[in-house]
Amino acid sequence: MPEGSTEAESGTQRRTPQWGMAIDLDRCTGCEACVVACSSENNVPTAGEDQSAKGRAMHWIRIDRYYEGDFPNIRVRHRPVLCQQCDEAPCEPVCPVNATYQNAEGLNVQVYNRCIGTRYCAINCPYTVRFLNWYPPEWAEPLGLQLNPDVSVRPAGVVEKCTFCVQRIKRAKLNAAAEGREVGDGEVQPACVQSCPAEAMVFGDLSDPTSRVAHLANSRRAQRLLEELGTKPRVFYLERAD
Amino acid sequence: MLLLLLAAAGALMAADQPLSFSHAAHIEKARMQCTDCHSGAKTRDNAGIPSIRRCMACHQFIATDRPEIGRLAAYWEKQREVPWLRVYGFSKDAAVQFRHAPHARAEIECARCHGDVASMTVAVPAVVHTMGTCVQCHRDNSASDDCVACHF
Amino acid sequence: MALTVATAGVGGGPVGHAQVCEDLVARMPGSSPRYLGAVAVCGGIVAWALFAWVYQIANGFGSTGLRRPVYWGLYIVNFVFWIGISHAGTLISAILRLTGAEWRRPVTRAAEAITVFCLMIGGLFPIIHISRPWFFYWILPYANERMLWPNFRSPLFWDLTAILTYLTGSVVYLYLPLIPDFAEMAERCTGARRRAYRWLSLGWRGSDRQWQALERAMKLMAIVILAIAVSVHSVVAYDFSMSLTPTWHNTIFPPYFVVGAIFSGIAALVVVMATLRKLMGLQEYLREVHFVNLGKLLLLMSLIWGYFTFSEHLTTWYGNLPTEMDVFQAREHGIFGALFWIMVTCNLAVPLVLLGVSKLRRISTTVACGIAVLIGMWLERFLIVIPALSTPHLSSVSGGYVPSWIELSITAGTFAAMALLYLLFVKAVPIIAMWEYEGEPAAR
Amino acid sequence: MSRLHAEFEDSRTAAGAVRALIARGVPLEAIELYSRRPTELCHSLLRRKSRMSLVAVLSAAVAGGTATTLLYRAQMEYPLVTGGMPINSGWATGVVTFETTMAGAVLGILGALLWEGRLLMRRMPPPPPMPSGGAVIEVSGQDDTNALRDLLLEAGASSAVRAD
Repeated sequence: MPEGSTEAESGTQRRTPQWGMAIDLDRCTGCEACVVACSSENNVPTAGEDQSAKGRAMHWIRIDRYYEGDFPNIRVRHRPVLCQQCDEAPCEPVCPVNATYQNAEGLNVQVYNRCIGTRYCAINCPYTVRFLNWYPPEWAEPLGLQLNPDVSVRPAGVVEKCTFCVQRIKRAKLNAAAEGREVGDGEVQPACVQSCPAEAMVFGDLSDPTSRVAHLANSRRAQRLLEELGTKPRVFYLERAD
Repeated sequence: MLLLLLAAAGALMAADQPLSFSHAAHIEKARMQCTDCHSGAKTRDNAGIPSIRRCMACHQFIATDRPEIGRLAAYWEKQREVPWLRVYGFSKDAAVQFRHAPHARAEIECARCHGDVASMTVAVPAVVHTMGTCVQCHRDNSASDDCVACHF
Repeated sequence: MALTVATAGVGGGPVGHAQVCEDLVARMPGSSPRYLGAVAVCGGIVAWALFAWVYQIANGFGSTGLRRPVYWGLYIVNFVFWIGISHAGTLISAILRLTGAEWRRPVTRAAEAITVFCLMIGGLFPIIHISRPWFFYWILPYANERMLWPNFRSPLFWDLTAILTYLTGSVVYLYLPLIPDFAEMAERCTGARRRAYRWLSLGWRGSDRQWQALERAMKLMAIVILAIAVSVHSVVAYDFSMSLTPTWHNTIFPPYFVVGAIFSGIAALVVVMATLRKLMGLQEYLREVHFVNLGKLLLLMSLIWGYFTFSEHLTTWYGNLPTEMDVFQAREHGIFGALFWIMVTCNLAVPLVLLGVSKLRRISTTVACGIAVLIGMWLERFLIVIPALSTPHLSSVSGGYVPSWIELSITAGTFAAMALLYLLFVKAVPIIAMWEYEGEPAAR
Repeated sequence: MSRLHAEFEDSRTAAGAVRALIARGVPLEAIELYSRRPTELCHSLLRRKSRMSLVAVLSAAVAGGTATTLLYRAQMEYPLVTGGMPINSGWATGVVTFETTMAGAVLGILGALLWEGRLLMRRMPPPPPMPSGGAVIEVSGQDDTNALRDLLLEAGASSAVRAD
């Protein structure tokens, strides 16, 4: 990675981690706990009934459901889909104002206040995980009281998406720096990972061969979504074994 | 993009603070440190505005005869916090996350961003905070110029 | 003095420069109630559209009909449509100029004006389209303390440069042949209008140096504007073909868009000419030969368009990629299917019959074709944008799109704006270049 | 400076007059022809030298080059973090280069027209009144005005007057 010294912020951090995620589809039950956790962690506004019906619901992570077989022998397959943090992200080069780019740690960053709302990134994302703030954000009472102060509330007209809970990554790095050590494996847990009751999701540093996520990403079951498009996603799905 | 708008800098001028607190008197005369009151500056995200408890820790005994201290004591009696007005802050639209601790660790002087508060009676936004200010300082000190260093 | 020869031309128009000027100036609309009424109606619709835009900005983008995954809607459709029509002018007038087609003379200015106005309207759509239009200037490359630049790799930045260049070019291209006419108009007016015309004529004196410089400049401009026009619509096509969206990521798009642009441009020109002819009584200037010639061009473009459309669909169908087939199916069935077949009828069947059969090729049929093609080409843009977006790669998030009153109002407003600009234009300048026009010799 | 205005009813007689003037040794620079429509004469006898194409090409090259350099410098000197993607990309820059080159050509042509057509020049003497069908020949800066007037009248001018 060419640049991105984070030293002033992290003090002793030497290595630039490459964040990635592995999701074990064998474990996913489709309970949507991750969806709820994500929305409350990241101040994702609630769209409400009417707007959701119009297709304006915002969920940085969603559970795609696919049905297999014919009734009554149906199997449901679940796939949590969040921003895949592509290395070759199609959303990045099309933004005319550089509001989205990949940083040195492999995060696909969306800079909210640089966004002018062309929504080019949103149509060019093959995973459709980018969301426009259609209206000024609103929360049904009393949800407005539980906003996360570590995360900006995005104004209307701005595109947003999953950040791999960058605020938690920052927090972990700050803590590690204050204590003069490196961020340990598993120390950063995005909200979805933390809340998954089946522990289907694992987050960590892909460049560290000893990390759990690197181990899973190298598994024979590991596949990436729409890999044929050449986007090089950083989310690895461990396909079902059956 | 993000002009880090001083939270209505003009409106928050001297006369608006509930008590005429003098930074100069505390720092230059009483030889106190910034972090004596703004205790979070070195270790936490927010430097913090001291609570009335911290004020009264000293002013129960010191300079109790001054009229302003009398007004401070009145807040204390009523068990109220002093409604201080913030001098620095980011506008909501700026979508900026600022943490004091890493800046203190990097040994950035308080005055770099807050001006020479020691000689001010009332703190005023002496340094204009724009994105240019931040970016320039980050580049000068080879700190991260990644957007997500501040914007998330 | 030249009265004796006035009727000599077989075409029937006035002959002799003085007569032509007098006649054309006399035909410029005055302040009749009919004219003012038309201006008021168009102005009203434009005002309503402006209200809709302000409403959209004030209330958030949710007031449009857009949704996930159809993040681009009518605004982009209109953008492509209007930029497409803008090719009428410059391309047609430039091609006709370069090939020395003499029958072009009464046609070029009407065409060049279409270009300028369409670009002004089309160029607005990207601003209307973005959800934080007050920050539009961030696309411009300017030095700033934040050390940020626009993304030069974004097709939207290319759009900006292309449209700015095209607008500059086409304004110059419209303006240059207007200069002698402004001087001519100045002599025929008094007071403020005279001063304005004189100022606009840049001190035109009619010397042979100026005529030579003007003709040389027009020839060069015709070459340059051709290159620009082709590149502009290619760049507009790049907006689509640079993306990963199924059926958009396609090498055929740039030429396909250019062809469609010329196609719809000719159609718009025919319709505008017929309207002018009717309303301003220009029957003696805009004659059947012009419509028939443009009709032949229209037929040619229709065939090329049909060929491109067939190729695009055939390759998609034969390639049988699942994600592309989703779009293909959506486009061929249901509501989009109906629109698709209307488009094919309008763009191919109607011109083929009405213009392909030489006995049917008349002013009225050409105009009918023009209207049909305008509808068809608008639908083409719609069918490129919407079905592809509503069936993205992952079928779990597909969804439809119904424009809201805001988008419809703004769309209507732009058509009214076009009419309004044209109404004001024909009041200010003769719509046929007076110095270029000579009483037609015998019709060929 | 002496100026002579000769009015002609139609441009064919004017052509004869121009020919006669040239035969007499009046330099081309001294002759100017005014008309309300471009005349054939422009293409034959009174062909003026022009640098318009050269100006257009040069200004195109300058504009395209400047824009491309700016683009390159902007990207190289204020690099943004772009992950693995190239900061400066030839293909993408090519589009911008093309458009700005063409914009340069347009402005060059416009500038050359203003210069060569002597437009926008405040200090020009007023143009002679022009007949609608014909033309006016202006001969300026010649000593033998009277002889030239006779020549022009002989060549078919309906009137020839000094306009000083």
